[in-house]
Amino acid sequence: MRSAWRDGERVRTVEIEPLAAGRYRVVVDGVPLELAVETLADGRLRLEGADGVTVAEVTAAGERRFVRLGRLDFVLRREDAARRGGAASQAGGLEAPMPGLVTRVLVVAGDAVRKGQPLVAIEAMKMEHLVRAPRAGRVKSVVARLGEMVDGGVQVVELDGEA
Amino acid sequence: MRSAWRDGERVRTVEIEPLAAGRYRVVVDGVPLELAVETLADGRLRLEGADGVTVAEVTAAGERRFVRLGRLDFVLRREDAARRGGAASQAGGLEAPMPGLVTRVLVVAGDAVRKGQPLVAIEAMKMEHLVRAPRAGRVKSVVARLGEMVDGGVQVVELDGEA
Amino acid sequence: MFRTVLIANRGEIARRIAGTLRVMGIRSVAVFSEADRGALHTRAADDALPIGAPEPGASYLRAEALLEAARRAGADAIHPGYGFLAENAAFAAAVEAAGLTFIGPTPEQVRTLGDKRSARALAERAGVPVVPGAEGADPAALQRAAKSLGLPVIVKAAFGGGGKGMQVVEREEDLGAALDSARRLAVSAFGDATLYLEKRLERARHVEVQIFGDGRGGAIHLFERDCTLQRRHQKVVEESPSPVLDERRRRALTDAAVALAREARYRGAGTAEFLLAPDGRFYFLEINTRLQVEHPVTEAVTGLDLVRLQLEVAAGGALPLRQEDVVRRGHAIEARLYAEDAAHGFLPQAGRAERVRWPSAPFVRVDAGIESGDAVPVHYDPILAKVIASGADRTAAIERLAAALDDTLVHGVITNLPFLRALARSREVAEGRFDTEWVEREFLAGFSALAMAPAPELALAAAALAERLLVAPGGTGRTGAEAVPDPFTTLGRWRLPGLG
Amino acid sequence: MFRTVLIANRGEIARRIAGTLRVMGIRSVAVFSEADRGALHTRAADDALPIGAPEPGASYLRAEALLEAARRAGADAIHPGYGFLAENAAFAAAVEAAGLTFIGPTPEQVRTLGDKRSARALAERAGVPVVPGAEGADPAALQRAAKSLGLPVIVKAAFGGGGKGMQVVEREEDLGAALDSARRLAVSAFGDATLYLEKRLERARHVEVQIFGDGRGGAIHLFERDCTLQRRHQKVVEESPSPVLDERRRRALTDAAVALAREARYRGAGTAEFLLAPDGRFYFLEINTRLQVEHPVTEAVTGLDLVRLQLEVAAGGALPLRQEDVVRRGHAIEARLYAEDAAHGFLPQAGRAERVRWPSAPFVRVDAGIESGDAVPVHYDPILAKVIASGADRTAAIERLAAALDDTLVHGVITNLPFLRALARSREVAEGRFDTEWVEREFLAGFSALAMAPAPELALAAAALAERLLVAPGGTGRTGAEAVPDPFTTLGRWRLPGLG
Repeated sequence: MRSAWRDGERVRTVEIEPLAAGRYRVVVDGVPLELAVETLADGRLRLEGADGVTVAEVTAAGERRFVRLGRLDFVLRREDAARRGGAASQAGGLEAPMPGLVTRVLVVAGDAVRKGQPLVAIEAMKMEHLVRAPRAGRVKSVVARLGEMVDGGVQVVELDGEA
Repeated sequence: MRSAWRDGERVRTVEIEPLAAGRYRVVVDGVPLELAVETLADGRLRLEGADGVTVAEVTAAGERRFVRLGRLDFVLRREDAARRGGAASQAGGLEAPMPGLVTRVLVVAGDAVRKGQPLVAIEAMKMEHLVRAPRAGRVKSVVARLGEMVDGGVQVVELDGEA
Repeated sequence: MFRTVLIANRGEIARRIAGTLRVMGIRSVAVFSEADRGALHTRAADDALPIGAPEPGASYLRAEALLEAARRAGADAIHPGYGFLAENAAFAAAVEAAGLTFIGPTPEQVRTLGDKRSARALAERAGVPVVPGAEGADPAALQRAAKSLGLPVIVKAAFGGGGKGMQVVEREEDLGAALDSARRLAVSAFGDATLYLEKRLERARHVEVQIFGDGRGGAIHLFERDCTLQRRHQKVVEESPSPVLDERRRRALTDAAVALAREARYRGAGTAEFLLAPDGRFYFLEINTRLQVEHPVTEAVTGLDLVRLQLEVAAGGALPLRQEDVVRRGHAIEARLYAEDAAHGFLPQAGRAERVRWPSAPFVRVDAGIESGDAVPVHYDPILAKVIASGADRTAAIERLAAALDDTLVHGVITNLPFLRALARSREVAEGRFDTEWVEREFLAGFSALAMAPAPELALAAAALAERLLVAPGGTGRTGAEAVPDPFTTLGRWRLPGLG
Repeated sequence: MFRTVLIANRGEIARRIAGTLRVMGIRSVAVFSEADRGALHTRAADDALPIGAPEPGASYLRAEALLEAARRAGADAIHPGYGFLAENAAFAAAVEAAGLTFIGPTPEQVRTLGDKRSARALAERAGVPVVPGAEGADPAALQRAAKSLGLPVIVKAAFGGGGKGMQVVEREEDLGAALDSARRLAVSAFGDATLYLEKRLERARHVEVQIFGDGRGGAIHLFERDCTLQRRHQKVVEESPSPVLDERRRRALTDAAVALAREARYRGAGTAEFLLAPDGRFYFLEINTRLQVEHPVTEAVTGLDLVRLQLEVAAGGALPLRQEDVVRRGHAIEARLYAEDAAHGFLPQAGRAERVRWPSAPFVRVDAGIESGDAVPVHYDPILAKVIASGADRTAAIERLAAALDDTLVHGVITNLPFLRALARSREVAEGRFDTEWVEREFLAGFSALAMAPAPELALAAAALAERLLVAPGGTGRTGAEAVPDPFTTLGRWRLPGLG
């Protein structure tokens, strides 16, 4: 079973191959691990590998996975979901960086914009954030509407040539 | 829907009749209540009656129901289950009063016993408890075996004439 | 004493106030917006009443809705907590006009001390030095004032305490935009466009003194808090005592705070904030006329319940204790847990806290506003909880804080926990060597690099194995119609196959 | 300092020790019997190793299994907690023979002080008065001794502290049976048939002093604890300071305790227990050579971590603080939450704690051994948690305790919570007017009547409505084959229909 995960700016792949009796061969970005996996009574995973035992706690929240390893936490995102907003993000900031209220819409479809130009303002918890053009181009469509509540990661403006 | 509940030494009955839109007529031991019932997101029940609003939290543990009303807790037992051990209990102490280890068996089937005579000793957490005859009679059978772990409420000795 | 108190707030502070009310045998009434239906603070109170739509302006900032709730609940007093209407003189006056007790200073004191100009005048009368600054609503005049103070200057709303919306302007060409944006936020947050400019002191520390006044000129202090550790001009870690004050300077600072309280004939709990310059001189900043977010560190070192003291002063009109009854012991430190992404500009986060676990350890206190499954709405300040550790000395307190943060778990919404953990283990924090800009200037780059490093292979393996071994209802195999799930209704918690 | 410490215990105390080890950066290793697999104390430690079958004799009392676990874990020290092997001199000696540090007194001190005879001799050398008593294993000699002391007498195992298995004999004809039963329990619990008889002082209070010694004759005290509130001779609510000691008597008591510690050249933490007669005279009872269950009240009033002090003394061979560094402030009170049915003879309970919620409030500490879903095995002491509240004065502490007990929820296993709540709100407790027999003599009948009153109609309505509206997997519609469910595997938690 193969899956892809967004880890910050990276996309990482995991391949799982079941071996005998609760053992798995797990290949992460080409690095192979052999793990004995036990599901504990409280839903945590006990992973025993060559380097010893680690107990992991994985919580799903939408497409995000919060992973606790020992006393550290990591946040991953299932890549099929990440692709929706993520592609825009890689193209450069056309998605809402946080959930919030659209307080200003500064462009309309057809506008030519220069790199860094503010397109939309989003406010949450008394902080205002400007979504800026990642490059020069032309506004294909403005998805966000003034006064609308948007989720973090949702596309707010579409620049020409974007999917 | 009618149900019977063991409340300490008492057996109490509850009849539920659904009315419109989340309202119920609930008759407890003949006392009628009319309640608007809402299931809250965390599984608690919001009960609104003539006397105001109470939030109840009910937890099932086997046949027991732990009921939290405001800042008080009550423990009830579904009567079909209570009858199993409960009948013996009413007849007078022929059940294990607590979960524990059978450390001594002091009678055999056929023994004549006087009221108050020790029949079986059960030990848990460094405490020993003697199960005594609730009345004079004859031992029909000894259910408990020496060295056995028994649950609380389980019958350990059967006296003549007992169900 | 009051019989029923309405808590005009939400989250951790509303819950904390309800706790003291319960101990005192006073009925507590919570209020909630539509976004907070069933929230922890409503569960902690004896009763809870709806006050309106999620937007603060339609609920927690709506004086008439709060007064109506107080009337319905039969409350005889209102505790405003911090934020929202806590420093709104008109609200305080409306509460008193409705025949209820406002648990705080008089409306006039809220007005006078909330206005930087009159607060500075008060300080000058009390003989307490102030930071050079200016105030006004006219952009042109403010521009001129900034130039005469000399850059860098700090721009902020004149009303409302804390560092919210505070900006540092280093270059003249940025001044116009900063004034414009500060003005907009001041109007939206406080309904008043007046701005305040202040000369920025370099490498200063923020030290404040907790005061209590009886409203008739009597006042005491509960020692200081050092709130120098800030990000974006907002406090994030606070402690008491300050690691840099010797007894002589502590005395000078607390004397100044008490002089201010006496001069103002201050009533109830307040905080006199000062900047402490590297040369040891201190300058009065402002008086916050309310309970402070960081009040638990004072409670930990003094053993006193500040909310109880507030209630006693409000009900009895006298201080329930004398200065010599206030005894300091040991050290306490607090970390504020925010739903914000510290590695990405501290952007506020929202969603649902699917799984939450608070630390439980001797000398550790947690003031939390959420439990597992609770929503973190977008509409409010993203504070989730405060973790407070105390000890015989500063080192013991910091060690306990670090361990408690390790034991804290919040899954489902991104928090500043990694940032707090790194801060609690940093050498500079251990040595007390920092100023209010240190986090941004020296700490943040290293932290961000660490936070953006790839997750260990095992983390990815665990995520993928969980997908295979555990069942996430609604988490997998969504249909197209569910492609944009509402983050507030997604269940998203795992169950073990076969147990559900 | 140690690098790895094995905790030879379970439940709340093992978890609490792990907490301090984590703060100090020391690796903690838990042990667990088969009944404790996955228990909270194993989750709190850095590592956990199995040591045997559920019965204590096959696991927590098995010295060789513990030493083997210590070896495997690479531990350099063992903390015994309380109970189990904490006061077993042979175990302490075996630990030292294995080259590890026993965190406690020397094996010789454990032996001397664990033996009532030599402990009493020590007290006499130190000039501290003792309660008249006698000791031995021969039933006939014990019978004679009891008669010469004069009834009533107290009968208990000579080894092992606390009130476990303690019996009061009022009538001569009950003496034989009491000695017989005490002997059996002494053998099973401590492996030694020696019994101890003591003249019973009427209407006495139990007051004890926390001591720390450096092992070379240096010793300090951390003030007293009043543990007078007991049921069945077992402590249930403890506080510090004692509500009945004035400063002169407090001084006399703490002086006596320090004299005992000096005379014994005592090492580490210990507790000198005294009976305080109504006339104000006190009598030495025994020294417990270990951490006490009720140590958190001392921590709350002194601000010191007693487990940390134990580790520092054990590692450094010196006391890390002087008597004048120990400063008392305010009042603290602890309630022990047991799985026991207070209304029915305090019978121990077991099962699964399906739903657990601990209180969270300022000045409230909870030392818990379980979380929701955890098992309460039949094999061990039924203590589930301790709730500790502190305050500026005794009234404030008791008010906080009462509120915290209200906020505590344990469903799935019967507990003494209703008993503790009633106790915390009783007039006699508020006034400090009680002795060690007061609970049984005056409080219990009223409490039991209350506890056995019919549940309100609404409770029955809620139970029946829950049956209808919520889904309890496995809870309803059992087949005959499942008629006797194993209480430890029954899931029994409700789910909302449609969410599961």
